[in-house]
Amino acid sequence: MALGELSGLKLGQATRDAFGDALKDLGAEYKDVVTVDGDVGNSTRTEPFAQAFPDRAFNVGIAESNMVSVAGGLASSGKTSVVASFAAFLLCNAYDQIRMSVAFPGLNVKLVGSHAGISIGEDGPSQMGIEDVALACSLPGVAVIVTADGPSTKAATKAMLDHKGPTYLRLGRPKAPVIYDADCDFTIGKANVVKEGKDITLIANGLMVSAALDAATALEKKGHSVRVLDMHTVKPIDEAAIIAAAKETGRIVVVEEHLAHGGLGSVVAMVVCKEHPVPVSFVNLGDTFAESGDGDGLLEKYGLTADSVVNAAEGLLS
Amino acid sequence: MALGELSGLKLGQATRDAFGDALKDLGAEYKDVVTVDGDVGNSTRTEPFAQAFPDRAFNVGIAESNMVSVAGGLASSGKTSVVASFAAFLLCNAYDQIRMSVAFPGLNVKLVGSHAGISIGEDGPSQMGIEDVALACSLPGVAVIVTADGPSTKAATKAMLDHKGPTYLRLGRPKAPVIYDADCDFTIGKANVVKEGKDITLIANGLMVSAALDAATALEKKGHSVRVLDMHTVKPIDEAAIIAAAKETGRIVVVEEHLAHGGLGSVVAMVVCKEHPVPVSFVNLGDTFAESGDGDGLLEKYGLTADSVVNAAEGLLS
Amino acid sequence: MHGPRTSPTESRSHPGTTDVPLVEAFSHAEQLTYRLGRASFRPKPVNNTYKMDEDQKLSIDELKKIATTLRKHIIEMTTAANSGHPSSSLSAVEVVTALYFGGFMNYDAKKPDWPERDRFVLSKGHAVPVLYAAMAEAGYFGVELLKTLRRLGSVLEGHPNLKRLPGIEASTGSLGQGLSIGLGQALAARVDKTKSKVFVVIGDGEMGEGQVWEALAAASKYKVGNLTAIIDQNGYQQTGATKDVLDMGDFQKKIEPFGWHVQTINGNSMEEVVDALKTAEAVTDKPKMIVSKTRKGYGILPLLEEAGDTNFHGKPLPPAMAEKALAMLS
Amino acid sequence: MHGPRTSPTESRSHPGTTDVPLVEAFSHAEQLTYRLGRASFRPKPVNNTYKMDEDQKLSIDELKKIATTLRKHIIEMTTAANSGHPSSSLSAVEVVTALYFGGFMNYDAKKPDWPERDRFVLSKGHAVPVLYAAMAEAGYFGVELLKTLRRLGSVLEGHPNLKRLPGIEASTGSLGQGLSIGLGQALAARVDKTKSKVFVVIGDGEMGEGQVWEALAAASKYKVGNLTAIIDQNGYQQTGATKDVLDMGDFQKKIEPFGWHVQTINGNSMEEVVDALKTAEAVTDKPKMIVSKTRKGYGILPLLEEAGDTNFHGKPLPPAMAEKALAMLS
Ligand SMILES: Cc1ncc(C[n+]2csc(CCOP(=O)(O)OP(=O)(O)O)c2C)c(N)n1
Ligand SMILES: Cc1ncc(C[n+]2csc(CCOP(=O)(O)OP(=O)(O)O)c2C)c(N)n1
Ligand SMILES: [Mg+2]
Ligand SMILES: [Mg+2]
Repeated sequence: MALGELSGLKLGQATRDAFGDALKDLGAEYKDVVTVDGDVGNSTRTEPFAQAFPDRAFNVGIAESNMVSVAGGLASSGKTSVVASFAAFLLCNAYDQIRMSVAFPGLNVKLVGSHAGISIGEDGPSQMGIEDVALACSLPGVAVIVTADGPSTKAATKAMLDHKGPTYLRLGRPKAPVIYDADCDFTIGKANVVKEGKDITLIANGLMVSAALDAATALEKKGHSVRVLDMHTVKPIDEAAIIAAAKETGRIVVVEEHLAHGGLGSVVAMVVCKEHPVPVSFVNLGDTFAESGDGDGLLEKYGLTADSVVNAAEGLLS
Repeated sequence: MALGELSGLKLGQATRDAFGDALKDLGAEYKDVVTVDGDVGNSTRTEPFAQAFPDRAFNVGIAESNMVSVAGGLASSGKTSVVASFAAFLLCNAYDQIRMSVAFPGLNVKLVGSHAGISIGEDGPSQMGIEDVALACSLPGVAVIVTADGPSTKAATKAMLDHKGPTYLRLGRPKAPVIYDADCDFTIGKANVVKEGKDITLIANGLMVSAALDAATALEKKGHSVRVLDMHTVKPIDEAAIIAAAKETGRIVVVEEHLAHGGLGSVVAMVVCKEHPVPVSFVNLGDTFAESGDGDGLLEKYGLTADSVVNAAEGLLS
Repeated sequence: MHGPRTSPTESRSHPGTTDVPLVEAFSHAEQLTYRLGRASFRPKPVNNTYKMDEDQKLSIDELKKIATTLRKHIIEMTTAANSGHPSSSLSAVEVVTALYFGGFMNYDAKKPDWPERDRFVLSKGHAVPVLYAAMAEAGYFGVELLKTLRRLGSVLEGHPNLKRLPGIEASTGSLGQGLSIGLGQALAARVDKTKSKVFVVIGDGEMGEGQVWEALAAASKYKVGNLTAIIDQNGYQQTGATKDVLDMGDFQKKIEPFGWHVQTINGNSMEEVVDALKTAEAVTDKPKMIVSKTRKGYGILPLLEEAGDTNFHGKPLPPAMAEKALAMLS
Repeated sequence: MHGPRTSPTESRSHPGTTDVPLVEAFSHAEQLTYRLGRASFRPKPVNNTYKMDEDQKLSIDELKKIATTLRKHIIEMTTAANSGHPSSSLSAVEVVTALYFGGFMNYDAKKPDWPERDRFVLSKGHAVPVLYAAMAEAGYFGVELLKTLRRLGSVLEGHPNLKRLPGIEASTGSLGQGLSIGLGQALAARVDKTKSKVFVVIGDGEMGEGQVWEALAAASKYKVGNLTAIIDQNGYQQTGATKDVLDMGDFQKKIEPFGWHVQTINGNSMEEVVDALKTAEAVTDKPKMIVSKTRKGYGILPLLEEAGDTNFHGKPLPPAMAEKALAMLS
């Protein structure tokens, strides 16, 4: 069964497409915005912006380190730099440049990583961003956003441009089930309760919000009342929403298309241990690279499915 | 008061010095070992090895990306590559090379990062590895080791060379208080109980083991029984030791010279939430870069002291 | 005429991936090799190093036939996978053919871990279909395996994975790292005092990665005479012509000052490729670069022109177009 | 003769660092400036751009005097800090002096955020003492602040920190990034249609970083005529002579093919530095490189020879040696 089907969601835009559309649409109004690309603008979807505003778009070729520091230089001269590549190449291949040319000076650079997660499919591990959230959160002062669907990505794109300071936006390649209305709000740092419930809370972001909603549907059928939180901002984390979940539902499952280490799960765990210890289960990629294959098959094989979430939840509920 | 003084420890070698001595001493026996440096061998202390075995030592200049992939190439041809730089430059500046040239193929490369933490002092944030543990743990299959003193670093260096597969060893710049005997054992993945206790457990690694011991001494004076765990391996984590601490002492403080995100604290939190939820407090750098200054002054200013640990512990004990 | 049977077992296991059903399925399949009427393409051991007998060496015409076979494999497997980078693979066919079948590389497809083998590193990892095609023809595994390209469970991943497929010498896919890896392998041969040589193929767009220039400088420092790099200068990168995206211009002028021996050739001419590799073979006191000027999609250019996209980056030929392409190559 | 009073307030606050006691202590101190008998060194606004009047321009002799002053500051502040990189700073003194005081850079020390200013990026950030010395003499802050170098709380960190010290244009210290940052600033000036120019100083060891070569290629693509880079070729890097560690040889031969205008000069000759900067100023259709051949520790070479270490990398002069050095410079 396709992601989101069980909970009645329809497939919509990929988050990278929604970002690309929003960026282009905002381009005229946000005159300080420039883009810096590393030969993958047709994949990250900065291309429409670049075509509309060629004087504000720079493609420096396959050279991610230079790409990021150029973006930092532009930002230090007052520009709002949007620098985009595959999440894996942006975060992994230009990490020190993000650290020193962007995060340490606290410049207004918007880091955008597409092709996050294993759902990109056939290209395989070299192109999959599975550690990007851990890396982005390890940069002091950088806000980290992982959106679930097209509408919220559009809103997040605007919120990101309005936010002063460095941010990271994680985007996916495949079409995503639509969860939010077209005119939805987006507040950095404020989790969305996409479903209320009182026995257990599923905390997810990205594509996994749909998996969590499917799991919730399945669990409700079995008589459990399930809360689903879209924790679209990993940093700064919405501690209040987590504490409320711990106190009010007593059990938490965290679901993400990311390695176990340094992802949303680890952030939630620290908040829970510090503020209100309750049992938490984690559904994620663990500590492994994936492989080539079709996106759905990979999610299945590596356990990033509604079924896994249901199992984890039932483990806590029993 | 100097680190370790309260608990009667004497200053010994810096962990980087102990590593350098051990590497050179093991060089004759471990004939497959080669070193790859990026113009900082006199800082990381690979220099003695390079002088003793010039044909097996390569200094590729200030070019960390090349440095790491060269080490990967050597390892793919059967060498045990030891590649060393400042933690910040090794992990941040060559992350993608570690990911693709080392971790993904699972090659036998020993990544060694010196100058970790803020205790390096005057050189300031650009040279401080404060995110290296988060980054290293985000590499599937890489073992991550953070040693506390000279003797255990020597033993860890040997254990690392004996271990098949990629590993990361984190080293400090300042002299470290001596905790272990000269002939101590070191087992990757097995935490050491450096002090028994039953009211609370302090889990630490690196220089912070000494801070934890000082804190334990202070807390014992106030009538608390305190366990101190040297969690020298962050990955694979010693789940059993953490679960025992949670069950037997009911409270945990995690202390590390690292950002909050993705460090030892986050790993402990996930284990605790999953296996046996109890209150945990965290003493770390939080989410900030530090600054220039003397090492002791910086540890003080950024709260990486025995006092901070005592406060955190008392918060849990009261 | 059958070549050697192969058994590409997973000697190196992959964390999290315990099943490799597609490999098993084909491990005992007949090996078709290159169908040229030669008995086997396995170089024989001579004085503890593997050398090809003179009478085993292939003529230029025979190499061209293999090249055509590889081109067909490339098109078939990417169209079957419905993804991949055929045009990037096609430009490099002559170079890869000459290396694997022209007697320039010593290897044993049945003993892929033979320590004294020569190494081939495909730094532009997305062009791996050309490498899989060559490996199949060389006897590393059965050609039937090719049609499992990019399928879940197959060892023929979208980019080369050293851990899962014996004979792959470097896990690439993140551009820029292959020359450094090759340099490490060249240095290992020096430490071990073996005669191993290393060959690295790099994309012209990939030359934008600074790491390649780091490796150029370091290779020169160590005067690695056993390292040969080939730039597949096909004039395009992902988002357009290299002259528009990042014009590196004349590679020879840029690389000679780095202390390399450099030749510039037409890399889609088998004659020129073989000549250049011979010339490079004779240079043993410094690293060697061959700037191989090629056309992206060489072999089916009229079809790409017809489709209005002479880059055709990262997309398979639709089935009908693939059929035309195969016909064109026959 | 007093220069402008300065008040280097923390306009950009640092997370986790709320106190800057050392700055406050010196913020109202007298500004000594460069003691040359000139009234002020603040270029005046002319037609909405800041230009120095002809009669304000300093002679070569005056520039040499400033250079000597900077050298003294470098030695004093690193010895006071008991850490830092005096030899790396000393080699670049002529270049930095000419840029800040020779009329090549438009800036206003009292308005460090003036958008149309020219930018100076010290890519080899460990040489920041030379920059702090120049900034103090130019009036960004009081010279008394120099002796707080590297002390806890001081804005004069061990490497330049854009966030804490107005007038610093890039946070460096991880080698290799400055040219890219400068390129971004040069492109921003193009987008904004301002006349801002950018100057970047790079170490010769630092040239090993591939990112610099990425930036060289990209700057050429964008033909940034407002970007000038200077390689401080002092012949040493951290672990030895560049010719032993990573010999880049002749930078001019390597960089010209990247499409840059390149000059090679004696960078410890104020005459040659000023001439080269004038020549570069006149080239406006492509990026410009000055290969500045210098001596690491220039100004106190006999003392380094006496100490048996002509690299003297990353260590301050012991007090007695510093005293000799200051005497030598007087
Ligand atoms: C580090 C990195 N950045 C970006 C990509 C995405 N990418 C894959 S192929 C390609 C273009 C490669 O161009 P070129 O090297 O000329 O090879 P060609 O396809 O033309 O043979 C890009 C940008 C990548 N794989 N790795
Ligand atoms: C990315 C990075 N790698 C290593 C270092 C450590 N380091 C500081 S200075 C230095 C040597 C610099 O040599 P060079 O560029 O020639 O400058 P010089 O000191 O000779 O002026 C090194 C290796 C660093 N700061 N950044
Ligand atoms: Mg190309
Ligand atoms: Mg130098």
